[in-house]
Amino acid sequence: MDKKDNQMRYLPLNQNDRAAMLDVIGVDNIDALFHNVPESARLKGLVDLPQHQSEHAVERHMAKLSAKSVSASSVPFFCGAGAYKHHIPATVDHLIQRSEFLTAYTPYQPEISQGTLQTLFEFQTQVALLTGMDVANASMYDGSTACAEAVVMAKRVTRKSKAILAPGLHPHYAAATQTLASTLDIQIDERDCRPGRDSHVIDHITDETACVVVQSPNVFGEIIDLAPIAEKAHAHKALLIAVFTEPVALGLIKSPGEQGADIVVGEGQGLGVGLNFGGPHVGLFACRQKLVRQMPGRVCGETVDANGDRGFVLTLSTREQHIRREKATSNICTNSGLCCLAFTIHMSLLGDAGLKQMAVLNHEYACHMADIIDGIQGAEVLNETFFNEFTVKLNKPAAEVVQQLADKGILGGVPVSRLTDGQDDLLLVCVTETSTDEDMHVFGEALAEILS
Amino acid sequence: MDKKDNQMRYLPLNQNDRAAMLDVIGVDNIDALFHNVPESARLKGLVDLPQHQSEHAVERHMAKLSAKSVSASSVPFFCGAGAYKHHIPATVDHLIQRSEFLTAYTPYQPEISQGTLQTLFEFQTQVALLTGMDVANASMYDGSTACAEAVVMAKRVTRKSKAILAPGLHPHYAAATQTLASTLDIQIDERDCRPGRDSHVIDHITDETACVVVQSPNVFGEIIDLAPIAEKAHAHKALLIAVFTEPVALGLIKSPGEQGADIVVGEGQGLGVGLNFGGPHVGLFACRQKLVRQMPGRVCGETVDANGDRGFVLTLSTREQHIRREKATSNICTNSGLCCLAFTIHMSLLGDAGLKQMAVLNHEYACHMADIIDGIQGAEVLNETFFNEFTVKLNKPAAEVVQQLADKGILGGVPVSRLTDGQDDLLLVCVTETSTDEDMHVFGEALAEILS
Amino acid sequence: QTEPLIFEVGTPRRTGIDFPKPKGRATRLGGQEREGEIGLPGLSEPETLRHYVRLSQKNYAIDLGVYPLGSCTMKHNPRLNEKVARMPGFADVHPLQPQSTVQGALELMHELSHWLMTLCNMPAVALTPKAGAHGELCGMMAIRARLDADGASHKRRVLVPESAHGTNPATAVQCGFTVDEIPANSGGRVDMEALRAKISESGENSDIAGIMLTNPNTCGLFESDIIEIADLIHGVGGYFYCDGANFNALVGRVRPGDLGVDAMHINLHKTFSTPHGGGGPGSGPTVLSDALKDYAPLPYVVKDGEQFKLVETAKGAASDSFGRMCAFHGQMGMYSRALTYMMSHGSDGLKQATEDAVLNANYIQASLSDVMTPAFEGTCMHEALFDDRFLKDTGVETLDFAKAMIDEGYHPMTMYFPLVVHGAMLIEPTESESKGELDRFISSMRSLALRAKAGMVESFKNAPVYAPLRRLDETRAARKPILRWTPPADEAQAAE
Amino acid sequence: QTEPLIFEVGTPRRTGIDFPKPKGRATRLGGQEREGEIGLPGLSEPETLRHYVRLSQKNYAIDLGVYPLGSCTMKHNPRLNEKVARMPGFADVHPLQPQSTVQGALELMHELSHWLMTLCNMPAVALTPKAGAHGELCGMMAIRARLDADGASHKRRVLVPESAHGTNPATAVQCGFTVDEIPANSGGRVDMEALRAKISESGENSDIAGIMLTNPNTCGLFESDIIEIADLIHGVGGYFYCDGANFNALVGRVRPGDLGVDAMHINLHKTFSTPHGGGGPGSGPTVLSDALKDYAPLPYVVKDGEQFKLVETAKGAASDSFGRMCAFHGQMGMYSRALTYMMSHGSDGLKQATEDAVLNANYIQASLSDVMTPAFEGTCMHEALFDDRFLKDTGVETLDFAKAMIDEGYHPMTMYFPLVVHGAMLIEPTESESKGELDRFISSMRSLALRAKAGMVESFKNAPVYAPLRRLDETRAARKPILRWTPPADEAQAAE
Repeated sequence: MDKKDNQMRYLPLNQNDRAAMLDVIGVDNIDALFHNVPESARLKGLVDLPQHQSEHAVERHMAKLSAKSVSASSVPFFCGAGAYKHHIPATVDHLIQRSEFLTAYTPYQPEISQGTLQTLFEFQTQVALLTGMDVANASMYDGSTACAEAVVMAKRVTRKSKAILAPGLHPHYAAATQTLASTLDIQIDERDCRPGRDSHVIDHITDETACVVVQSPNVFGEIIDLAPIAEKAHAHKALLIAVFTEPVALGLIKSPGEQGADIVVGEGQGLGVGLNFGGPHVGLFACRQKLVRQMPGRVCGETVDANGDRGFVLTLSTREQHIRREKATSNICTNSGLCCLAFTIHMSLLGDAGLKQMAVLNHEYACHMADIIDGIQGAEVLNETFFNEFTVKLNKPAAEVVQQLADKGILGGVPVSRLTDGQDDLLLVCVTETSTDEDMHVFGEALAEILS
Repeated sequence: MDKKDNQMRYLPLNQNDRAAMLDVIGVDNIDALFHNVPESARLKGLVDLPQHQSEHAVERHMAKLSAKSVSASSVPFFCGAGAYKHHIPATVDHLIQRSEFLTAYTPYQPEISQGTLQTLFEFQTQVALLTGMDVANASMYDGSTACAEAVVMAKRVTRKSKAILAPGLHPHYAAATQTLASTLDIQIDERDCRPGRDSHVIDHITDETACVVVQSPNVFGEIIDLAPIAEKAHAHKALLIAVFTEPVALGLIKSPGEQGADIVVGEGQGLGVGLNFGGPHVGLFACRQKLVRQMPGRVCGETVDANGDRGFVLTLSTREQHIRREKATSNICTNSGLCCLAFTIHMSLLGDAGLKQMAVLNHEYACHMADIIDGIQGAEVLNETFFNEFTVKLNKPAAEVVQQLADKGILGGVPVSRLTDGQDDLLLVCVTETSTDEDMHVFGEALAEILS
Repeated sequence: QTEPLIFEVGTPRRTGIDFPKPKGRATRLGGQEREGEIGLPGLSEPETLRHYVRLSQKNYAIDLGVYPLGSCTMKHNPRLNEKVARMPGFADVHPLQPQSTVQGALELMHELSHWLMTLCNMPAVALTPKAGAHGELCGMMAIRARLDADGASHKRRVLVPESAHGTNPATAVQCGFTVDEIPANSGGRVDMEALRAKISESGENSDIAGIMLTNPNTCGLFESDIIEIADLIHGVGGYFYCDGANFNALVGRVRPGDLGVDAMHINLHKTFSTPHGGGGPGSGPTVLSDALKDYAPLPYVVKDGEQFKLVETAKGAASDSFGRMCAFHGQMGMYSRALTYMMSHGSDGLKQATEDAVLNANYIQASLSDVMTPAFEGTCMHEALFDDRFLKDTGVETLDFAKAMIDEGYHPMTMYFPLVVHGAMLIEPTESESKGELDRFISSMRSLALRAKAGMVESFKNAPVYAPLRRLDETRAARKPILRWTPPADEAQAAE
Repeated sequence: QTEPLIFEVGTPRRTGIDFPKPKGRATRLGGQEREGEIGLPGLSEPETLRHYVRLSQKNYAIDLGVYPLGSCTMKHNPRLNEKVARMPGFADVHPLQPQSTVQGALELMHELSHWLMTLCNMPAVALTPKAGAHGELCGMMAIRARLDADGASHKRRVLVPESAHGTNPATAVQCGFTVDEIPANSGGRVDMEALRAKISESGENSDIAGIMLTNPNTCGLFESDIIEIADLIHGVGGYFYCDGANFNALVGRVRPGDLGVDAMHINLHKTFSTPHGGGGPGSGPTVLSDALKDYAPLPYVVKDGEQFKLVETAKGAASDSFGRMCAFHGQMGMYSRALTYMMSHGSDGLKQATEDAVLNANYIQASLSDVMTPAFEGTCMHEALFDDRFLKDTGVETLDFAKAMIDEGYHPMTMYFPLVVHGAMLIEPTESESKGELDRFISSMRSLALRAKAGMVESFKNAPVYAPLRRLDETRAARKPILRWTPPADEAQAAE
């Protein structure tokens, strides 16, 4: 052991410690602890990667990489389509970085995990209130996987295996659902992902339908009246799964629960969680009380301790894999803990009044932007209804326009062609409370110039 | 009270609360609580300033202001002269933001302040070890005010009132000392702030001298042999006050304590604390055991609690103003708490080995830069000795050169003319472990071009 | 001190966030406006902040002490990772921005892939899976896709050792496979006789799709016959899925690609230290062998000259992809943290971390074997497994023992897992503990074991006492689940 | 649980920070190399992190609960402030960069000045002072410089009310003044008779340099005769220094400039919410009247067309400056926080905050006056002062009462200050507490008061029980001070 002390800053042992410990174990060297590894698989020397580096060097490298991307806050920004840029209060990020939240495991030991557990209980309540449902779980990976799990759950509940995905469901959600369904003998109806067609799903519901999945506001920004769809679905003993990708919308529009949805799934990223280039985000999952034992994912419940004091625990684990193994409701065990904490803190800061005000501002600014765009030759807003995102028909391919806008330092929305084939002339434009009048003006000017 | 609820997010009371509370107090309105304010001074309406703004709006405004300055990390950077750019580990900033440290007051209630108190005790020990002194206080505002207080303390200790400030003392430290001395009948010898003259202070020490103040490395970067100065000072019953502005230097050069200093003061900013455009920084103050009761500022001491367990308290408060009032050793009560915490965490992370390595790197890189500069026509490194900063004599006014470098996106050091009159051709260049080979190369090339 | 629920302290119409006043422009909601209250409580910012700070102090965390939860790998979470993850070029970029504007983010993903593939000696990695179980799904989907492509759709049986994590069988089923359990031998490893028998019984046209095996396994033991197992499975046209939950015992010393693995997920949040965050988010990139790599899910990054490109649709080279697993590209926030962690360690540091993790576990096992009962003989890998024989006739059960650890200031170890061991106690110290901390931990465990044997049952049954709450009634919670707050009846009325 | 000192757990040669290997270049240290060890302990990063996280949990903080420390103004510290203070254009700029490269930082200082001057109705503000006491020094230095400039160097006596903070007389002395105490009247305010007498006695060529007065004063009362006081002082050629420690009771409702103030420091860390950080850093910008503004310390910012300039030397317009108070421009990190806080509130929010602070204090006073004894009659401003009459004959003293508050989950109020009241208890709730929190606090205080009166002395004398430590022996600490760790004798030997 004549190696110098390894100076890697995260490793507390030094060579003296190691020698003393090997001695206690009764082996001569560290290799002895790897004696069960087949000789042929024992790596000689180091893998072909750089050796350890100082924090400063790593930070500098990462900062250089970071600088090679254009961050949303540095330019006029109008992208949505499933990920939304909102202002996140500084309090949120501060709190989720507290050691006690950040570096705790899943709260399997409730006596020393009440911090996490109570926030989960509050989170579940907030999600239930927001969606208008009875109960919610402690979060899923993201909205798309929540959607896929909801379809699988509908099969368990209804014992039927046909699923209808509405034309306005986010194409990535449809794809993720298709992937999971493909191995589980769930048949998904062909769908034609275009604006203005969601109400047609009513015509496809039959007695064989397990569920119909409708997003509102949908991927084109349209607000869908779910009530008649729910009515028809229920008449055929099918479930209505309502989907949303923008939680802020629920501050202003009717909750899916009010409109008869049986399961509500959605993306919570818009509250508390940054864009993160697509992840981590936080999937929300809520349903009617009677379906609770078929719900996937972790749930937290109220109970009492040995003194009779209120406390919280993870519960209904008989649905989960570590008990049920191959009979589990889902293979999911990790939730999106820290994102779910961020979501619940943001919601607590907002409260009823704040969330509504935030939603109103989003809508107002979007209306203003829609008016500007409607005044531009070569651009037409297709939506009759929308919340903070709408579809614009352009006289040029949207992807090209977006690239030209990017060259001018504007991130001007998401081309529909990025999500699904065809409809190259459609552009999705999203406006939030972070968009300034100046941003909108600059965008309008640039768009007019490009389209002219 | 028909005002709408004030929505300012930091204020928990609403109008109902306010009305109920006024009722309990037994007054009709809030104005009644201000009845002792003379009529003429009661402001009608609001002061002429903008009304409350959202977090997002304030953050955007501040981000715009921030973007108007060139940050040190964004360019090749060589400024020192009393404030040093080092890499601060992410752990430091994370920890000082913990609520329990950030939002606690001065630890007057030791039973619920052991977190702050123990870190102060550890800080004091670290400072004593680093400076080679017996004891240290719990920090001062900054190095310059610590220096001024040390001179005042020397008067108290020696009951003499002449102070000699060495030529290499940072001119701002000298000025701050002069300001405080001016009202306290302390006479300060004229000094000629130039390189290469610090050893001459020996000739000026007489029996009337209260103290001699010597900085090492001095403002020109020169390392001063303090031992002969200490010897002469002690022969005349004067104190040697040793000053440093770069704590990292003490990782590599002899401690002032070893060389006979009686009081050591310095700036701690280089460890744990960012540049902050000059503040907050953290003043370090250490002295010999026998002088401890004349030391200004807070100190933390060890004791036991009612169970006999070890604990820490603020102590020796009989020196302080809230007990001594006009007889206090100083009017200082606030220390630089959070900066002092940052310093002590950075020191703990470094340890003996880390601090030495850091210091060696600083010195090596600086030697490399000095070699590059010495190879440039029109530039000459004056120092025989230095740690991480040295003085360069240029063939043009340094301030002009620095401005030209800035125009090229290089922050190329501090002109001596920024600190003191005359010597316009001198430039102070500082190199730390954050300087890359590329930075140094770019700087050298640009300097050569400008001087040619 | 109990902390009330936000619903119990908030008042309507307060908010902790200010917005500019709406201007009252016309709406385009098509009559779908929400009416009435949502029911969310209103709190000011200081009230909200305090609520969560207080709650946080009711949590134990790796930053507070030893967290020896076996199979969970609670190691140091460097704050540099957090800082990097928040850099605007990673945290503040939209997944559907033009690719020319996210080159740095794509480059990071590409670099991460390189590190993972090199550490595993595997030719491909799918980054998208959002957690370990999602990675399992990814691997098993790829296997299924490959089987289907080869016309081997009859291969639907997956072998799973009985000691496996519950997610393994759950995943297999979710991919439409059936599960067949393989027993363990007395040494805690796969019973090779049984395995060979199953394989040969499956015959010429074997229905075996593959095996899902954790290595080191959940008993903390390296599967010494792993290469033979891989050969056997490959011999019947099946594929070898390795559960990478314990990859932290191998990094830098053993490469899964050298063991015959076809697919393995890597828990970035365990092995590479992205924080657990009280339950996630995780990230489960899945390395794939040559046989499977064409079936990787979308999207993925490729380097094209100096440019990085995102392959998003199943066309051209990607036409064999089994599809999309989630909306976007996976867990960027975990990628940046994991790469930061790996670069910080480097090849030397990663290897040293592995060795230290294994050393620490063996040190604990060796130091406790005279008072507790190791489940198996010999050295372990990164976790030490004990059973409850040492508690026999003491009246103290594994659960009690675990709860008593709380009063000693520690998080309990994993208990009752793996199921193959009676009253299992699985201790994983990780490489992040110093010898001093381990010695204190060992001494606490010894004194607990001795106390149990001395018949001091009471203190175990009452434990924990020094915790925010006493033991919680989990049965009650499950029997009549209360999963959300509801307003008290009178309050609900008062609100009309 | 006790947390050892880092010196007790560290091992030599470990480090929590990695550096590239030195290349062994020649040194230019002139033979001044340090030899031997410094004596600092070595810890890895995870050990260090855990040490401080554990220690932090031994602190009480405003983020955890009510912190009613009178005169200290423990209000909500918004996290936005922290975020802004860390923006690179403020945190990562050097004080001696070319001014063209720090225009944003200078603009922020200029904006802050505008807000402070407007709130105070004063024509100038010196930003540099680094704390309240430093601000006092600034104001008194300016007064002295003005007096000297006017040839009034005989004016060296400063009047200070006996209720003043100790820093006031200490500052006056540090500026070379003598201190003359003015008594308080029975209402807790300046005894005007005594003041008038002192002033008229000082005669034609009065030696009175000025007065240092806190307003609202340290009893939490507005000095209702303040305008007359200012006039009296001005009448003898003196200046009025106002201690701004309690400015938070006036912001947006009363402007010091309208009261005749010549100089007043503003504690940004109290009034404008930059956090206290366990003892600082503070920031004490000092507003100055027309009479004093030319004497302001260096450096300061001026706007010159569209450019911001830093005046750094005593030339030209700055030639009357009394000099430099510290190395650089003051506490930029506090400026950015304070301005963020002020802009967030705006003129309406700042006024509301002031009103809420005063309302909260009066609510506490009113709610407790039947069980405790308010020191003075009538309403108070932002803090409620009680004396210990209600504890008479109970055996419980102010100190005991304060320590018992800890067991109730609160930080104690300020005790034994101001000195003019026997057994003073000074309670400042600030505007950051909700009515709910105040009601809980009041109810705790009531029950303590009733417990004291009921003779339950024991629980007070033993308090605190629910704290990381029991009562500490402060006498022992002061008698034989142990101000640093020293290695145990045997260890010191072992290290040779």
